[in-house]
Amino acid sequence: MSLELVHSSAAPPPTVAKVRGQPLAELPADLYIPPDALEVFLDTFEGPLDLLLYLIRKANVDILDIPMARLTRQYLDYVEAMRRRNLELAAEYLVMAAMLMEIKSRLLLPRPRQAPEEELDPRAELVRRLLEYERMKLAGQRLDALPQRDRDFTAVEVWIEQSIVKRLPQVHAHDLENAWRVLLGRARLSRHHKVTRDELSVREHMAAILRRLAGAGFRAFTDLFEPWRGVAVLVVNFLALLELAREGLIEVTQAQAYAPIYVRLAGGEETPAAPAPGPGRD
Amino acid sequence: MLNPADARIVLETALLASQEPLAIADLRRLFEQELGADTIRRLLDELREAWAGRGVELVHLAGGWRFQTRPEFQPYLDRMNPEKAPRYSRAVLETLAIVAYRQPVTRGDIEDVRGVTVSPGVIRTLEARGWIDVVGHRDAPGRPALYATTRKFLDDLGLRSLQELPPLEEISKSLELAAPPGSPAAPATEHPVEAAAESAAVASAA
Amino acid sequence: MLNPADARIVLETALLASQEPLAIADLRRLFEQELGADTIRRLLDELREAWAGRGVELVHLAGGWRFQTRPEFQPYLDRMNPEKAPRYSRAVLETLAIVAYRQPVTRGDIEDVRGVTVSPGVIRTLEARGWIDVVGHRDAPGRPALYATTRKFLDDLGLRSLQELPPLEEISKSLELAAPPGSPAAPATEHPVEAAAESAAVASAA
Repeated sequence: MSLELVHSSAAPPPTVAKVRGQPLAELPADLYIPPDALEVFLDTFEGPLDLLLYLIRKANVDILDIPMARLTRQYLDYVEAMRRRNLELAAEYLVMAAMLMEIKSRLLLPRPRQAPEEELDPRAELVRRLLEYERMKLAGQRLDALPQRDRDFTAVEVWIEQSIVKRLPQVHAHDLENAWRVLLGRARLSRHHKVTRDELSVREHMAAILRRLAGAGFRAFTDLFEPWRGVAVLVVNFLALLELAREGLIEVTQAQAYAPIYVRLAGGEETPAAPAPGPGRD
Repeated sequence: MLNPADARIVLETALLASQEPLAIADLRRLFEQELGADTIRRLLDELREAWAGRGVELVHLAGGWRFQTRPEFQPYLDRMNPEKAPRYSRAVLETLAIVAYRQPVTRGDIEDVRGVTVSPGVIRTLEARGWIDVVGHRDAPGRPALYATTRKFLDDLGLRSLQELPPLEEISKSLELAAPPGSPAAPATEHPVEAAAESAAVASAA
Repeated sequence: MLNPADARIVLETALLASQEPLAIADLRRLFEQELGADTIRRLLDELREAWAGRGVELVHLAGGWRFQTRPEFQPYLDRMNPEKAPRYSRAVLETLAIVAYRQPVTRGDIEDVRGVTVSPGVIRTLEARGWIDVVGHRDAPGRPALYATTRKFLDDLGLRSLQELPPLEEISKSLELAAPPGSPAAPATEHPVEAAAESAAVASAA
């Protein structure tokens, strides 16, 4: 068979083959095969075993008591017909032909007297193969009859919105604690890098102020405070501004006493539209 | 800790979102092992009942549990998707049967049974479908690859194990009887069994 | 011709079986055009309501209609994902810790604390994750960028503010006690120190 996949919507049963567009509903009853039909006819067989099974079933003979002479003759007639038509004959057909003739001739030989029960019927091996092949042929049909995914049913797969997102590492706060601990131990910087809650809250505000000043040029000092968040926050915010100024990160200017105070990022000209997450700058 | 109703919704969601069957062990991870296998099994049974009468059913397969459409609804789905699922040739089906029932087998074993050369395309078709794979090599000249069916094969055919494959029993009985020649009594009674097996197969294929 | 209830089941089945959104035109093919677009739209609305309160919802997208999991259920689904969650390298974690605890900091600051060069990849990883960003530039030669942690960083770690980061006072104290102040400052003897720090971490974690 040259085709591995057969696309067909109709259930295969009766039509065995098509000859010149005409469905061939039944395999030929006897040895007469319309010449054009021979090729398709043989194509319906999966090999010599399949052809033999067909001949046996067709003749309605017992597979366990095969009339070798008749079977061999029929088989050879087919093979001969194929050769006459110059069909490319698979080697297996010829091997089988030789085997059939050998069995036939062994059946004609006189049986040895002693131990007849241990003497195997020369047909035994052929019968074993025919039965095993038929068993698997039927099993294949039964497997094909089972409901098959994508042919007879579809696996449900609801879209998962996030499933395409690359899985990202999870970090927990204690991972940072551990990382910091390792750093401290490694560099002996504990004295300089003791971080307290208070300091942390100032640092958080420092970052927030820088973020607000980014790309904004001068901003009014008072804009940087959010009075509604309470006195504690105001104080921390103020400390953050002082720290930023001390570290030279911001510039605080006042034209004259009591005039409005303005704040901008240190470094004069506007920072290039700040939080552009570009690659490292070095 | 989730209440049973919520746990059932979580189970349902995970099963609907996965096209591959999920084993109880997978499903237990949904709840960080807080639910026992028995509880999950009970919830799955509830879920299966809750889906009765719908176009989708919860089935138990070799790989675990999966929602899949009922075969009765496939004709509707086929209307939307004009591309037909492939029908396999007899060569492919017979090869599949030999691997399924006689595994592990080499290509040579398959050829012995079928009596013809097995083209590489046949094996490739089944491998590409994920239904068979190489499970080892026979310790013989050329160290031929040994093929066996996969869990996907069972899952795709709705089977929980190889034991759920259509049985071959009746035919194999006749093989045992086939051995002793010259005893024409036995074979004669065996023939109807064969014929019955064949017609059964034809009936179920129709 | 199907009754509306059956038609709804067919629609549900088709939508559950498809990962891609299905347009009304696709869905009409299910019924061989026997149902009008309006009828289908009404059935879809009914279906959407019927799925309220489940882990999967029917949504209307540009390309049509699709069932998809609700985001709230993602954490459960994530637990099942068999692939192990990746982990950040120590360089990334330490850099993140420095930015978190010492912000705003320049890359130079980070390098001072870590005692090694910080590769651009490390910073980029954290920026790409949206956990740190540039909040300004220090008025120093080269105007180095100042990094700080973002709102998303707090959200992703489940913190309301930086103050909820684990306090470090006790740790630094215990380290000060453990390590004689005059001991040679690190790099050369990096390994033993590492080991000590690590065992300290283990001890406090126990």
